Amino acid sequence: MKLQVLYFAWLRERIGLAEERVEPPQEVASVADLVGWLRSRGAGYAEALADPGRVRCAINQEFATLGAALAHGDEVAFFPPITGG
Amino acid sequence: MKLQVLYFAWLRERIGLAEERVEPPQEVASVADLVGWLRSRGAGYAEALADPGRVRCAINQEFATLGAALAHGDEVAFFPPITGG
Amino acid sequence: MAFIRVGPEDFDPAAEVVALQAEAGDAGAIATFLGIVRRGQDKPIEAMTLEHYPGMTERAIARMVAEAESRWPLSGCRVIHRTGRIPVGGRIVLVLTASRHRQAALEATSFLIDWLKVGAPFWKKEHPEAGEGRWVEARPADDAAAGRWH
Amino acid sequence: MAFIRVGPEDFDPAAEVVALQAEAGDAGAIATFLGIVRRGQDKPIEAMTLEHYPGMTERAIARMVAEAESRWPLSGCRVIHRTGRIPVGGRIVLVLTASRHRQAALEATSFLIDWLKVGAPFWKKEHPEAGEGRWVEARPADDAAAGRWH
Repeated sequence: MKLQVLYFAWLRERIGLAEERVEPPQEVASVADLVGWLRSRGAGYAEALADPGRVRCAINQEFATLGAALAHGDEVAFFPPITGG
Repeated sequence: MKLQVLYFAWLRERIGLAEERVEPPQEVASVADLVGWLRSRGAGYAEALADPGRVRCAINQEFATLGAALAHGDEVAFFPPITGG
Repeated sequence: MAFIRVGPEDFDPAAEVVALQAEAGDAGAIATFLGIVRRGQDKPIEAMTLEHYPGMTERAIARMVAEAESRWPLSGCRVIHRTGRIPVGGRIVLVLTASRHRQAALEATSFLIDWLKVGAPFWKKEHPEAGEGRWVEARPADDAAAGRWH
Repeated sequence: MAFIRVGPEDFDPAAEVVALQAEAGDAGAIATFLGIVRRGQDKPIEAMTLEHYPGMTERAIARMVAEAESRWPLSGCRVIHRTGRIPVGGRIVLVLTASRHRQAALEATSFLIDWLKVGAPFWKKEHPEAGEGRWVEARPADDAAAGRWH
Protein backbone atom coordinates (compact mmCIF):
# COMPACT_ATOMS: atom_id res chain seq x y z
CA MET A 1 0.00 0.00 0.00
CA LYS A 2 1.44 3.36 -1.07
CA LEU A 3 0.41 6.50 0.78
CA GLN A 4 1.09 10.19 0.35
CA VAL A 5 1.68 11.61 3.84
CA LEU A 6 1.55 15.34 4.62
CA TYR A 7 2.66 17.14 7.79
CA PHE A 8 1.67 20.64 8.84
CA ALA A 9 2.72 23.29 11.36
CA TRP A 10 4.91 22.00 14.19
CA LEU A 11 4.59 18.40 13.03
CA ARG A 12 6.16 19.46 9.74
CA GLU A 13 8.92 21.29 11.58
CA ARG A 14 9.76 18.41 13.93
CA ILE A 15 9.69 15.77 11.22
CA GLY A 16 11.53 18.08 8.86
CA LEU A 17 9.31 17.23 5.91
CA ALA A 18 6.14 18.71 4.42
CA GLU A 19 5.23 15.65 2.38
CA GLU A 20 6.50 12.17 1.61
CA ARG A 21 5.50 9.03 -0.24
CA VAL A 22 5.61 5.98 2.02
CA GLU A 23 4.98 2.28 1.64
CA PRO A 24 4.37 0.94 5.14
CA PRO A 25 4.39 -2.83 5.89
CA GLN A 26 1.20 -4.76 5.20
CA GLU A 27 0.06 -4.89 8.84
CA VAL A 28 -0.48 -1.10 8.77
CA ALA A 29 -4.23 -0.88 8.12
CA SER A 30 -5.46 2.13 10.15
CA VAL A 31 -4.35 5.65 10.93
CA ALA A 32 -3.29 4.44 14.39
CA ASP A 33 -1.12 1.72 12.80
CA LEU A 34 0.45 4.30 10.52
CA VAL A 35 1.21 6.60 13.45
CA GLY A 36 2.90 3.70 15.25
CA TRP A 37 4.96 2.79 12.20
CA LEU A 38 5.95 6.43 11.49
CA ARG A 39 7.07 6.87 15.11
CA SER A 40 9.58 4.08 14.60
CA ARG A 41 11.21 5.93 11.71
CA GLY A 42 13.24 8.40 13.73
CA ALA A 43 13.42 10.80 16.63
CA GLY A 44 11.64 13.62 14.77
CA TYR A 45 8.69 11.37 13.99
CA ALA A 46 8.62 9.93 17.50
CA GLU A 47 8.59 13.41 19.01
CA ALA A 48 6.03 14.87 16.58
CA LEU A 49 3.62 11.96 16.99
CA ALA A 50 4.27 11.24 20.69
CA ASP A 51 0.94 12.58 21.98
CA PRO A 52 -2.05 11.50 19.84
CA GLY A 53 -4.18 13.97 21.81
CA ARG A 54 -2.31 16.83 20.11
CA VAL A 55 -2.43 15.37 16.61
CA ARG A 56 -5.30 15.54 14.12
CA CYS A 57 -5.61 13.61 10.89
CA ALA A 58 -7.30 13.85 7.50
CA ILE A 59 -7.64 11.15 4.82
CA ASN A 60 -8.09 12.50 1.30
CA GLN A 61 -8.75 15.96 2.75
CA GLU A 62 -11.54 14.82 5.08
CA PHE A 63 -11.09 14.77 8.86
CA ALA A 64 -10.49 11.19 10.07
CA THR A 65 -10.10 9.44 13.42
CA LEU A 66 -7.22 7.27 14.59
CA GLY A 67 -9.33 4.18 13.94
CA ALA A 68 -10.02 5.03 10.28
CA ALA A 69 -8.91 2.45 7.69
CA LEU A 70 -6.32 3.29 5.04
CA ALA A 71 -6.38 2.32 1.36
CA HIS A 72 -3.78 2.30 -1.37
CA GLY A 73 -3.24 5.74 -2.82
CA ASP A 74 -4.69 7.64 0.14
CA GLU A 75 -3.47 11.13 0.98
CA VAL A 76 -3.01 11.14 4.77
CA ALA A 77 -2.32 14.41 6.58
CA PHE A 78 -1.20 14.96 10.19
CA PHE A 79 -1.50 18.32 11.84
CA PRO A 80 -2.16 20.07 15.18
CA PRO A 81 -5.62 21.22 16.27
CA ILE A 82 -6.76 24.07 14.04
CA THR A 83 -6.05 27.70 14.97
CA GLY A 84 -7.31 29.68 11.99
CA GLY A 85 -9.85 32.40 11.54
CA MET B 1 -47.87 76.65 30.87
CA LYS B 2 -46.05 77.12 27.59
CA LEU B 3 -44.94 74.05 25.64
CA GLN B 4 -42.93 73.48 22.49
CA VAL B 5 -44.69 70.71 20.57
CA LEU B 6 -43.03 68.75 17.74
CA TYR B 7 -44.63 66.39 15.22
CA PHE B 8 -42.85 63.81 13.08
CA ALA B 9 -43.53 61.60 10.05
CA TRP B 10 -47.21 61.16 9.22
CA LEU B 11 -48.30 63.09 12.31
CA ARG B 12 -46.36 66.07 10.96
CA GLU B 13 -47.95 65.64 7.53
CA ARG B 14 -51.53 65.37 8.83
CA ILE B 15 -51.21 68.26 11.24
CA GLY B 16 -49.33 70.27 8.64
CA LEU B 17 -46.77 71.51 11.15
CA ALA B 18 -43.35 70.31 12.27
CA GLU B 19 -43.28 72.38 15.45
CA GLU B 20 -45.39 74.89 17.33
CA ARG B 21 -45.44 76.81 20.59
CA VAL B 22 -48.69 76.23 22.50
CA GLU B 23 -50.21 77.45 25.74
CA PRO B 24 -52.95 74.96 26.65
CA PRO B 25 -55.54 75.72 29.34
CA GLN B 26 -54.57 75.11 32.97
CA GLU B 27 -56.40 71.79 33.29
CA VAL B 28 -53.95 70.20 30.78
CA ALA B 29 -51.46 68.50 33.15
CA SER B 30 -50.48 65.26 31.42
CA VAL B 31 -49.57 64.06 27.93
CA ALA B 32 -53.03 62.47 27.68
CA ASP B 33 -54.61 65.83 28.56
CA LEU B 34 -52.49 67.53 25.92
CA VAL B 35 -53.51 64.96 23.28
CA GLY B 36 -57.16 65.59 24.11
CA TRP B 37 -56.73 69.36 23.88
CA LEU B 38 -54.74 69.19 20.62
CA ARG B 39 -57.44 66.98 19.06
CA SER B 40 -59.94 69.75 19.62
CA ARG B 41 -57.84 72.20 17.59
CA GLY B 42 -58.77 70.95 14.11
CA ALA B 43 -59.43 68.09 11.77
CA GLY B 44 -55.71 67.44 11.08
CA TYR B 45 -54.98 67.16 14.81
CA ALA B 46 -58.03 64.99 15.42
CA GLU B 47 -57.04 62.64 12.63
CA ALA B 48 -53.32 62.46 13.52
CA LEU B 49 -53.99 61.83 17.21
CA ALA B 50 -57.11 59.68 16.80
CA ASP B 51 -55.49 56.37 17.77
CA PRO B 52 -53.19 56.65 20.80
CA GLY B 53 -51.97 53.11 20.03
CA ARG B 54 -50.25 54.44 16.93
CA VAL B 55 -48.74 57.52 18.58
CA ARG B 56 -45.56 57.69 20.66
CA CYS B 57 -44.41 60.61 22.77
CA ALA B 58 -41.22 62.10 24.17
CA ILE B 59 -40.82 64.83 26.77
CA ASN B 60 -37.56 66.75 26.56
CA GLN B 61 -36.22 64.08 24.19
CA GLU B 62 -36.93 61.15 26.53
CA PHE B 63 -39.65 58.62 25.74
CA ALA B 64 -42.73 59.29 27.83
CA THR B 65 -46.09 57.64 28.46
CA LEU B 66 -49.54 59.13 28.09
CA GLY B 67 -49.76 59.52 31.84
CA ALA B 68 -46.56 61.55 32.14
CA ALA B 69 -46.89 65.00 33.73
CA LEU B 70 -46.04 68.16 31.81
CA ALA B 71 -44.17 71.19 33.09
CA HIS B 72 -43.76 74.74 31.80
CA GLY B 73 -41.14 74.91 29.07
CA ASP B 74 -41.25 71.23 28.16
CA GLU B 75 -40.47 70.08 24.65
CA VAL B 76 -43.15 67.52 23.81
CA ALA B 77 -42.85 65.41 20.64
CA PHE B 78 -45.45 63.18 19.01
CA PHE B 79 -44.48 60.57 16.44
CA PRO B 80 -45.32 57.09 15.09
CA PRO B 81 -43.59 53.93 16.32
CA ILE B 82 -39.95 53.95 15.24
CA THR B 83 -38.87 52.41 11.93
CA GLY B 84 -35.18 53.24 11.67
CA GLY B 85 -32.02 51.19 11.29
CA MET C 1 -14.91 56.82 22.78
CA ALA C 2 -17.64 56.02 20.33
CA PHE C 3 -18.21 57.99 17.15
CA ILE C 4 -21.84 58.73 16.33
CA ARG C 5 -23.04 60.60 13.27
CA VAL C 6 -26.58 61.25 12.12
CA GLY C 7 -27.18 63.23 8.97
CA PRO C 8 -27.74 63.28 5.22
CA GLU C 9 -24.10 62.69 4.15
CA ASP C 10 -23.25 59.32 2.67
CA PHE C 11 -20.41 57.35 4.27
CA ASP C 12 -17.59 55.16 3.03
CA PRO C 13 -17.60 51.85 4.91
CA ALA C 14 -13.90 51.29 4.15
CA ALA C 15 -12.86 54.67 5.55
CA GLU C 16 -14.91 53.91 8.66
CA VAL C 17 -13.13 50.59 9.17
CA VAL C 18 -9.77 52.36 8.87
CA ALA C 19 -10.87 55.04 11.36
CA LEU C 20 -12.17 52.40 13.77
CA GLN C 21 -8.93 50.44 13.55
CA ALA C 22 -6.97 53.60 14.33
CA GLU C 23 -9.15 54.37 17.37
CA ALA C 24 -9.35 50.82 18.61
CA GLY C 25 -5.65 50.17 18.98
CA ASP C 26 -4.92 46.47 19.32
CA ALA C 27 -8.30 45.05 18.28
CA GLY C 28 -8.31 41.64 16.67
CA ALA C 29 -11.94 41.62 15.61
CA ILE C 30 -14.08 44.11 13.74
CA ALA C 31 -17.72 43.36 13.10
CA THR C 32 -19.88 45.55 10.91
CA PHE C 33 -23.47 45.83 9.84
CA LEU C 34 -24.46 47.80 6.79
CA GLY C 35 -28.09 48.50 6.03
CA ILE C 36 -29.07 49.27 2.45
CA VAL C 37 -32.29 50.49 0.80
CA ARG C 38 -34.02 47.46 -0.74
CA ARG C 39 -36.06 47.76 -3.89
CA GLY C 40 -38.51 45.14 -2.64
CA GLN C 41 -40.66 42.80 -4.69
CA ASP C 42 -44.37 43.37 -4.30
CA LYS C 43 -44.39 47.14 -4.62
CA PRO C 44 -40.90 48.10 -5.78
CA ILE C 45 -39.63 51.44 -4.53
CA GLU C 46 -37.13 53.83 -6.02
CA ALA C 47 -36.02 55.57 -2.83
CA MET C 48 -36.62 55.96 0.87
CA THR C 49 -36.72 59.07 3.03
CA LEU C 50 -35.48 58.89 6.59
CA GLU C 51 -36.86 61.46 8.98
CA HIS C 52 -35.48 61.80 12.51
CA TYR C 53 -35.76 63.84 15.67
CA PRO C 54 -32.53 65.83 15.79
CA GLY C 55 -31.02 65.87 19.24
CA MET C 56 -33.06 63.02 20.64
CA THR C 57 -31.63 60.66 18.01
CA GLU C 58 -28.04 61.32 18.98
CA ARG C 59 -28.86 61.00 22.69
CA ALA C 60 -30.68 57.73 22.17
CA ILE C 61 -27.81 56.29 20.12
CA ALA C 62 -25.21 57.48 22.64
CA ARG C 63 -27.13 55.70 25.37
CA MET C 64 -27.30 52.46 23.33
CA VAL C 65 -23.59 52.62 22.66
CA ALA C 66 -22.87 53.17 26.35
CA GLU C 67 -25.02 50.14 27.13
CA ALA C 68 -23.14 48.05 24.54
CA GLU C 69 -19.83 49.21 26.01
CA SER C 70 -20.94 48.16 29.47
CA ARG C 71 -21.93 44.69 28.24
CA TRP C 72 -19.00 43.86 25.96
CA PRO C 73 -15.29 44.70 26.11
CA LEU C 74 -15.24 46.97 23.07
CA SER C 75 -12.17 48.88 22.04
CA GLY C 76 -14.03 50.98 19.50
CA CYS C 77 -17.51 51.66 18.15
CA ARG C 78 -18.92 53.78 15.33
CA VAL C 79 -22.57 54.28 14.46
CA ILE C 80 -23.58 56.25 11.37
CA HIS C 81 -27.21 56.71 10.37
CA ARG C 82 -28.24 58.70 7.35
CA THR C 83 -31.29 60.91 7.04
CA GLY C 84 -33.13 62.34 4.05
CA ARG C 85 -33.81 60.72 0.72
CA ILE C 86 -31.72 57.66 -0.19
CA PRO C 87 -32.11 55.81 -3.51
CA VAL C 88 -32.47 52.02 -3.84
CA GLY C 89 -29.09 50.39 -3.19
CA GLY C 90 -27.97 53.38 -1.12
CA ARG C 91 -26.51 53.03 2.37
CA ILE C 92 -28.74 53.79 5.36
CA VAL C 93 -26.88 52.72 8.46
CA LEU C 94 -23.47 51.43 9.47
CA VAL C 95 -22.56 49.91 12.82
CA LEU C 96 -18.95 48.97 13.48
CA THR C 97 -17.51 47.55 16.66
CA ALA C 98 -13.97 46.48 17.49
CA SER C 99 -12.89 44.18 20.24
CA ARG C 100 -10.15 41.76 21.20
CA HIS C 101 -12.84 39.07 21.10
CA ARG C 102 -14.76 38.21 17.98
CA GLN C 103 -17.92 37.23 19.84
CA ALA C 104 -17.98 40.56 21.69
CA ALA C 105 -17.74 42.46 18.40
CA LEU C 106 -20.40 40.36 16.69
CA GLU C 107 -22.82 40.43 19.60
CA ALA C 108 -22.39 44.15 20.22
CA THR C 109 -23.06 44.85 16.54
CA SER C 110 -26.22 42.72 16.66
CA PHE C 111 -27.34 44.45 19.84
CA LEU C 112 -26.81 47.93 18.39
CA ILE C 113 -28.66 47.32 15.14
CA ASP C 114 -31.54 45.59 16.95
CA TRP C 115 -31.88 48.59 19.28
CA LEU C 116 -31.47 51.19 16.56
CA LYS C 117 -34.55 49.67 14.90
CA VAL C 118 -36.76 50.35 17.89
CA GLY C 119 -34.99 52.82 20.18
CA ALA C 120 -33.76 55.72 18.07
CA PRO C 121 -36.36 58.13 16.65
CA PHE C 122 -36.15 57.47 12.91
CA TRP C 123 -39.06 57.03 10.53
CA LYS C 124 -38.89 55.64 7.02
CA LYS C 125 -41.02 56.73 4.12
CA GLU C 126 -40.94 54.59 1.00
CA HIS C 127 -41.24 56.14 -2.45
CA PRO C 128 -42.75 53.59 -4.85
CA GLU C 129 -41.83 53.64 -8.52
CA ALA C 130 -45.46 54.57 -9.12
CA GLY C 131 -47.76 56.43 -6.74
CA GLU C 132 -47.57 58.26 -3.45
CA GLY C 133 -44.94 57.87 -0.75
CA ARG C 134 -45.99 55.76 2.22
CA TRP C 135 -44.71 55.61 5.78
CA VAL C 136 -43.32 52.24 6.79
CA GLU C 137 -45.21 50.56 9.63
CA ALA C 138 -43.25 49.39 12.66
CA ARG C 139 -42.79 45.62 12.75
CA PRO C 140 -43.48 43.68 15.97
CA ALA C 141 -40.52 41.45 14.94
CA ASP C 142 -38.21 44.40 15.55
CA ASP C 143 -39.48 44.83 19.10
CA ALA C 144 -38.95 41.11 19.65
CA ALA C 145 -35.40 41.28 18.31
CA ALA C 146 -34.52 44.16 20.62
CA GLY C 147 -36.21 42.32 23.47
CA ARG C 148 -33.71 39.44 23.14
CA TRP C 149 -31.11 41.61 24.85
CA HIS C 150 -32.94 42.39 28.10
CA MET D 1 -22.92 31.47 -5.42
CA ALA D 2 -20.38 32.07 -2.70
CA PHE D 3 -16.92 33.46 -3.34
CA ILE D 4 -14.10 31.79 -1.42
CA ARG D 5 -10.46 32.76 -1.64
CA VAL D 6 -7.52 31.41 0.34
CA GLY D 7 -4.04 32.72 -0.31
CA PRO D 8 -1.33 35.24 0.56
CA GLU D 9 -2.82 38.29 -1.21
CA ASP D 10 -4.23 41.05 0.97
CA PHE D 11 -7.82 42.12 0.38
CA ASP D 12 -9.74 45.39 0.39
CA PRO D 13 -12.82 45.12 2.62
CA ALA D 14 -14.53 47.96 0.74
CA ALA D 15 -14.08 46.32 -2.66
CA GLU D 16 -15.46 43.10 -1.20
CA VAL D 17 -18.57 44.87 0.07
CA VAL D 18 -19.10 46.37 -3.38
CA ALA D 19 -18.64 42.96 -5.02
CA LEU D 20 -21.00 41.33 -2.55
CA GLN D 21 -23.63 44.00 -3.13
CA ALA D 22 -23.37 43.44 -6.89
CA GLU D 23 -23.78 39.67 -6.49
CA ALA D 24 -26.48 39.84 -3.87
CA GLY D 25 -29.00 41.87 -5.83
CA ASP D 26 -31.67 43.33 -3.59
CA ALA D 27 -30.08 42.67 -0.19
CA GLY D 28 -30.96 45.03 2.63
CA ALA D 29 -28.40 43.78 5.13
CA ILE D 30 -24.69 43.13 4.88
CA ALA D 31 -22.81 41.82 7.90
CA THR D 32 -19.06 41.48 7.95
CA PHE D 33 -16.38 40.16 10.22
CA LEU D 34 -12.78 41.24 9.81
CA GLY D 35 -10.00 39.52 11.76
CA ILE D 36 -6.77 41.42 12.30
CA VAL D 37 -3.35 40.42 13.70
CA ARG D 38 -3.19 41.66 17.29
CA ARG D 39 0.07 42.78 18.85
CA GLY D 40 -0.96 41.34 22.21
CA GLN D 41 0.11 42.48 25.64
CA ASP D 42 2.11 39.89 27.58
CA LYS D 43 4.45 38.81 24.81
CA PRO D 44 3.94 41.31 21.99
CA ILE D 45 4.38 39.97 18.50
CA GLU D 46 5.43 41.68 15.29
CA ALA D 47 3.78 39.28 12.83
CA MET D 48 1.91 36.04 12.40
CA THR D 49 2.33 33.28 9.83
CA LEU D 50 -0.70 31.37 8.65
CA GLU D 51 -0.09 27.91 7.29
CA HIS D 52 -2.87 25.94 5.66
CA TYR D 53 -3.63 22.70 3.87
CA PRO D 54 -4.24 23.71 0.25
CA GLY D 55 -7.22 21.96 -1.25
CA MET D 56 -8.70 20.75 2.02
CA THR D 57 -9.05 24.34 3.22
CA GLU D 58 -11.16 25.40 0.26
CA ARG D 59 -13.31 22.27 0.53
CA ALA D 60 -13.87 22.76 4.24
CA ILE D 61 -14.85 26.41 3.75
CA ALA D 62 -17.15 25.57 0.82
CA ARG D 63 -18.92 23.04 3.03
CA MET D 64 -19.34 25.61 5.84
CA VAL D 65 -20.73 28.14 3.40
CA ALA D 66 -23.18 25.58 2.02
CA GLU D 67 -24.29 24.82 5.56
CA ALA D 68 -24.76 28.54 6.28
CA GLU D 69 -26.76 28.92 3.06
CA SER D 70 -29.01 26.05 4.09
CA ARG D 71 -29.67 27.60 7.50
CA TRP D 72 -30.18 31.25 6.56
CA PRO D 73 -31.73 32.97 3.52
CA LEU D 74 -28.49 34.47 2.21
CA SER D 75 -28.34 36.32 -1.07
CA GLY D 76 -24.55 36.46 -1.10
CA CYS D 77 -21.52 35.28 0.82
CA ARG D 78 -17.76 35.88 0.55
CA VAL D 79 -15.03 34.30 2.66
CA ILE D 80 -11.41 35.37 2.26
CA HIS D 81 -8.63 33.94 4.41
CA ARG D 82 -5.02 34.95 4.02
CA THR D 83 -2.01 32.70 4.37
CA GLY D 84 1.68 33.39 4.90
CA ARG D 85 3.26 36.08 7.05
CA ILE D 86 1.05 39.01 8.10
CA PRO D 87 2.34 41.92 10.21
CA VAL D 88 0.60 43.28 13.32
CA GLY D 89 -2.49 45.24 12.25
CA GLY D 90 -2.70 43.26 9.00
CA ARG D 91 -5.89 41.61 7.83
CA ILE D 92 -6.27 37.84 8.29
CA VAL D 93 -9.82 36.93 7.45
CA LEU D 94 -12.96 38.52 6.08
CA VAL D 95 -16.43 37.03 6.15
CA LEU D 96 -19.28 38.89 4.42
CA THR D 97 -22.86 37.83 4.10
CA ALA D 98 -25.82 39.55 2.51
CA SER D 99 -29.46 38.89 3.17
CA ARG D 100 -32.83 40.57 3.10
CA HIS D 101 -32.91 40.06 6.86
CA ARG D 102 -30.38 41.60 9.19
CA GLN D 103 -30.50 38.75 11.69
CA ALA D 104 -29.80 36.18 8.96
CA ALA D 105 -26.73 38.12 7.84
CA LEU D 106 -25.44 38.65 11.38
CA GLU D 107 -26.03 35.06 12.47
CA ALA D 108 -24.54 33.53 9.31
CA THR D 109 -21.43 35.69 9.74
CA SER D 110 -21.09 34.55 13.36
CA PHE D 111 -21.58 30.95 12.34
CA LEU D 112 -18.97 31.14 9.59
CA ILE D 113 -16.27 32.74 11.70
CA ASP D 114 -16.93 30.37 14.60
CA TRP D 115 -16.56 27.39 12.25
CA LEU D 116 -13.56 28.78 10.43
CA LYS D 117 -11.74 28.82 13.77
CA VAL D 118 -12.16 25.10 14.29
CA GLY D 119 -13.14 23.52 10.99
CA ALA D 120 -10.79 24.81 8.29
CA PRO D 121 -7.17 23.59 8.37
CA PHE D 122 -5.23 26.74 9.25
CA TRP D 123 -2.46 27.05 11.83
CA LYS D 124 -1.08 30.26 13.25
CA LYS D 125 2.51 30.86 14.23
CA GLU D 126 3.29 34.00 16.20
CA HIS D 127 6.53 35.88 15.73
CA PRO D 128 7.40 37.72 18.95
CA GLU D 129 9.31 40.98 18.85
CA ALA D 130 12.11 39.05 20.57
CA GLY D 131 12.80 35.33 20.36
CA GLU D 132 11.62 32.32 18.38
CA GLY D 133 8.33 31.90 16.58
CA ARG D 134 5.74 29.82 18.44
CA TRP D 135 2.70 27.92 17.20
CA VAL D 136 -0.56 29.11 18.67
CA GLU D 137 -2.36 26.48 20.78
CA ALA D 138 -5.98 25.70 19.94
CA ARG D 139 -8.41 27.17 22.46
CA PRO D 140 -11.23 25.05 23.91
CA ALA D 141 -13.34 28.23 23.83
CA ASP D 142 -13.27 28.08 20.03
CA ASP D 143 -14.66 24.54 20.04
CA ALA D 144 -17.37 25.71 22.42
CA ALA D 145 -18.24 28.66 20.17
CA ALA D 146 -18.57 26.42 17.12
CA GLY D 147 -20.57 23.94 19.20
CA ARG D 148 -23.26 26.59 19.81
CA TRP D 149 -24.46 26.01 16.26
CA HIS D 150 -25.18 22.29 16.45
